[in-house]
Amino acid sequence: MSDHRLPVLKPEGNVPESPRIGGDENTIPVLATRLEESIGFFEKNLSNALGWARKNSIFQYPFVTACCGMEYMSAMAGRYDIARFGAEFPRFSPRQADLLMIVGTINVKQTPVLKRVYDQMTEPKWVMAFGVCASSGGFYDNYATVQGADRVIPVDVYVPGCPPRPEQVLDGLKILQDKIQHQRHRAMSKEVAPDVHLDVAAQRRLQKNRSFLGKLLGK
Amino acid sequence: MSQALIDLVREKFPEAVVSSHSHRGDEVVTVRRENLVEVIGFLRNDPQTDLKLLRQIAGVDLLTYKTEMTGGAALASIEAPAYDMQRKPRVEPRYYVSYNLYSITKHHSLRVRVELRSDDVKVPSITSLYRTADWWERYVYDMFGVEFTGHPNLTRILMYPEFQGFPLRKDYPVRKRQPLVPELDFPDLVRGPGPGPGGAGVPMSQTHVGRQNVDPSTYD
Amino acid sequence: MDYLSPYIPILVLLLITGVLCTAIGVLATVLGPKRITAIKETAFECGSPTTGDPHARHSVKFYLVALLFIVFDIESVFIYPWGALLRDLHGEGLGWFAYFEMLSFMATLALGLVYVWRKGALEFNL
Amino acid sequence: MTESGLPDTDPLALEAEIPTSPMTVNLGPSHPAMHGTVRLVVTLDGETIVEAIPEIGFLHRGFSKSSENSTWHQVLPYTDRLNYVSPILNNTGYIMGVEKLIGLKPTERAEYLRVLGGEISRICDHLTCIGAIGLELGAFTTFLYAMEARELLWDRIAELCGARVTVSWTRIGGVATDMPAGWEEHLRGCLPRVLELTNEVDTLLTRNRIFVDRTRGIGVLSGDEAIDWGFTGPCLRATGVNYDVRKAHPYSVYDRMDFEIPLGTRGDTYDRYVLRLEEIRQSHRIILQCLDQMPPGPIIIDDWRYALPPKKEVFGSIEGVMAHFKLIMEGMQVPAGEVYVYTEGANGELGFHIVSNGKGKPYAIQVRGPGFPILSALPRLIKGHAVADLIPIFDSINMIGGEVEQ
Repeated sequence: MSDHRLPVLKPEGNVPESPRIGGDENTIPVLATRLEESIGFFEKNLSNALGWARKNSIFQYPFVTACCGMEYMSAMAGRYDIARFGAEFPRFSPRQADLLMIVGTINVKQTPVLKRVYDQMTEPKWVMAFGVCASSGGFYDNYATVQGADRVIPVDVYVPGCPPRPEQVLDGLKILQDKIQHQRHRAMSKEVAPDVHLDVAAQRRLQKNRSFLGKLLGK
Repeated sequence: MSQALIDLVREKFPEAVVSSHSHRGDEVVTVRRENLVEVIGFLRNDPQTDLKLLRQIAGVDLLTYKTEMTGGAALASIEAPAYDMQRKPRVEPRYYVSYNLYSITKHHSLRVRVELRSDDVKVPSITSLYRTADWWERYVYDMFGVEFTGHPNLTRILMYPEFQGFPLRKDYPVRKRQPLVPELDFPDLVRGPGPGPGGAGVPMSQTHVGRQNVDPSTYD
Repeated sequence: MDYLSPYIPILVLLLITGVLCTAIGVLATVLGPKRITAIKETAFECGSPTTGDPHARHSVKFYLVALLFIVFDIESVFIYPWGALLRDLHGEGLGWFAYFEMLSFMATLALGLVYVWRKGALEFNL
Repeated sequence: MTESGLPDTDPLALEAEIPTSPMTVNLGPSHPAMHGTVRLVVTLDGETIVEAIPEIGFLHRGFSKSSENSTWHQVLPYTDRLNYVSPILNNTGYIMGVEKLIGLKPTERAEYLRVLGGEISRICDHLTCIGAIGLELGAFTTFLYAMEARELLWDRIAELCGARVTVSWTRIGGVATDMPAGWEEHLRGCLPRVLELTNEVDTLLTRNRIFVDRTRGIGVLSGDEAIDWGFTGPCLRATGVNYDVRKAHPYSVYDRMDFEIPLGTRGDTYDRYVLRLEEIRQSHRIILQCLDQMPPGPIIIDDWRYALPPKKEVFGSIEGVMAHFKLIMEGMQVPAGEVYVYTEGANGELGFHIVSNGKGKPYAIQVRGPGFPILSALPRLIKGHAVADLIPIFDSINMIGGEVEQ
């Protein structure tokens, strides 16, 4: 396995660890050690399957603004083809996109747009800060540039480079895929934000737990 | 070769020309504000000069031209404004706007300059002569706050309407950001303990990795 | 049962597609996490707040184009099976009758086309 | 009802045009065809564009303010990011401005290297523009061919300057790195392949019925109206006006190069496309002539007041260390003055208005991005056309966010 894995912290000294989900021993990411023991067998497999399915079919929303767009074109075009990792299909509507790729500098005038696009993306969604300007504002430390997109929206993967070579982008995508694989994916998880004023039918549907047929027909 | 242009302008508008000089091959003529439109109109429509292409309208703030301290970026003060109006004396004339004209058929160019005092920052607009002047004048207004009287819609072009102040003025600090969306304020992780918006001297361990504003449930 | 046997593959096909489509539909609704928020309910217009009302009245020529398409599309739908069976009909001596039958069908629609052409519904000037 | 009590059966009442209300659509900043940095509020009557209000500034990164706080040498990386599709042309433009202020002439070989790098960059810019026009009209294959050709050239630029896009390659009085060994053969080897791919795009698009119908006759602008709008470069030459800075005011070694300036006839989107295609071939000729006439010699002047001393000197002698320290810490002491230098960028005349007050940092820099005035004419170009025509017109003016909004 690649050597850029985080060092594995043994949970309890030399006590043998719990069996791993997929992969060999030294690839447990630090974050997920405790979590795996707590969820049941069925959820673990479902989470694994969903993680595998989601990581290999990432639809990206290319939020392209600046020079990184040139390297984005190279990463998408024939030679450094991102299609080999399943992330080739750019969806320009946040409804159908999984990954928000912030490609290029985010300036202060762009932040409301970025925030709105991120909020309108449907779950499960991830964010990749493509290039130094999206990660930390780059060398534009002035009144106009936001010092990193993570001051506005949470970011999952930071790809350094100004602009990053396409290989770096693919490596960033690989890291994101590892993260998705080891994330916990729940089925049937639904939450409604308090400020949403649903119409009566939708509310009735949500509150009452109805028979399977009722749910199916959406009564 | 276009020294003739300056003489032509001097001879046509003797009282309008304040001064003129040529530096490294560029001819610049400084004109009084009142007959700016007249001079540029003449330069544009006269077949002999035929300066039809308005390349650029540039603005410069001469506040710290004399007293700007030397030294590379490392020595520049980051947060404090470059020029403190109270302590240092005012500079007059403070701004100048330079109109860069070029003639495609005659292959010569001329720069017409107008100098403005800091308390009366108004220049007549030349959108009636050149249609491209519309955006350039909005750019100079947006960056320096120079009012172009008679401009059809003098609003900010690059900065957002809620922005206070004029960024390219010398007394506007480099890093003074006015965020539109409430920014998550965490110290500059990359630059370490230097003076960042979040305050200086926060040890590395307490900085976080951009995850503070995410409620854990979405990251199950 | 034997006259039905050629239809078995079609049945299997319908079965598979039916199962596949419902499975994808149900799995998507069941497995996908849903976080319904106010902003997500509003329309997406390139990241900017929506301006103008979307229910503005459009000009009627778009509706006309759709209508004309349907008319002439249905016509071609009827021509396909006719074309497929013409050879067999000719075998049973009904060839010419079927040919003129279809000609009359197309003639009536051609009449419609002429009317529409003269009426000027085809010039789609933006 | 008429007074006779009968319904008013005006025979033409049915034919009357039903009043429709125009719809405003927001082609916002985050839109694939708007290159991510322009918001266009378009008012539509059915399909026709009645009015369009562009709003820019979504990629304003404070180039002028940042360059006022960096030394003359540190401003170079900022200039790459102006027109990031052809970075070497920006570097050359800025550095020639500083050299004009100092009154200094770079070495002969450096002049040739700058022209060589500039023309390779220009081909990359035109390839990207042509690829984008094809892509956004649905011809995805031409985009892939153009990108493959650009990759070949980027490899050569990476070998020459060290980076693919943001090269920061020129220096005051010369260039940073010389041609590595065997680079010339590499370049001569890959140029025919680049031309072959360009011809492939040419055969696919130029006489393609759909492409011609989509681009011929839309976004038309006459010559003197284009000048009034401040057009320069391919968009101006498409209207037939012959203005190319390399021919009008030959700078550097362009006077020794033999190349033509392609001119359009109608000034519409199709001409702007064909012009860029033709300019690729002209740039190819210039590159070959540059390689043939390349003189030997140093690539940077030896005057340590402005040029960084070679590393051997910096670590070898006290003067080298002193010169290096002064240049890096305090920047080059460029004599005071105000100058406007203009070179032929990929989209038009790229001008730098530089003011120096004799200190180590530039006092004020304002860039004349060729795309800025062209974008201001966008409402004039698209009014009256269909929404579908907006995309090719916007692509053919090749708006690059970096140079328009600095």
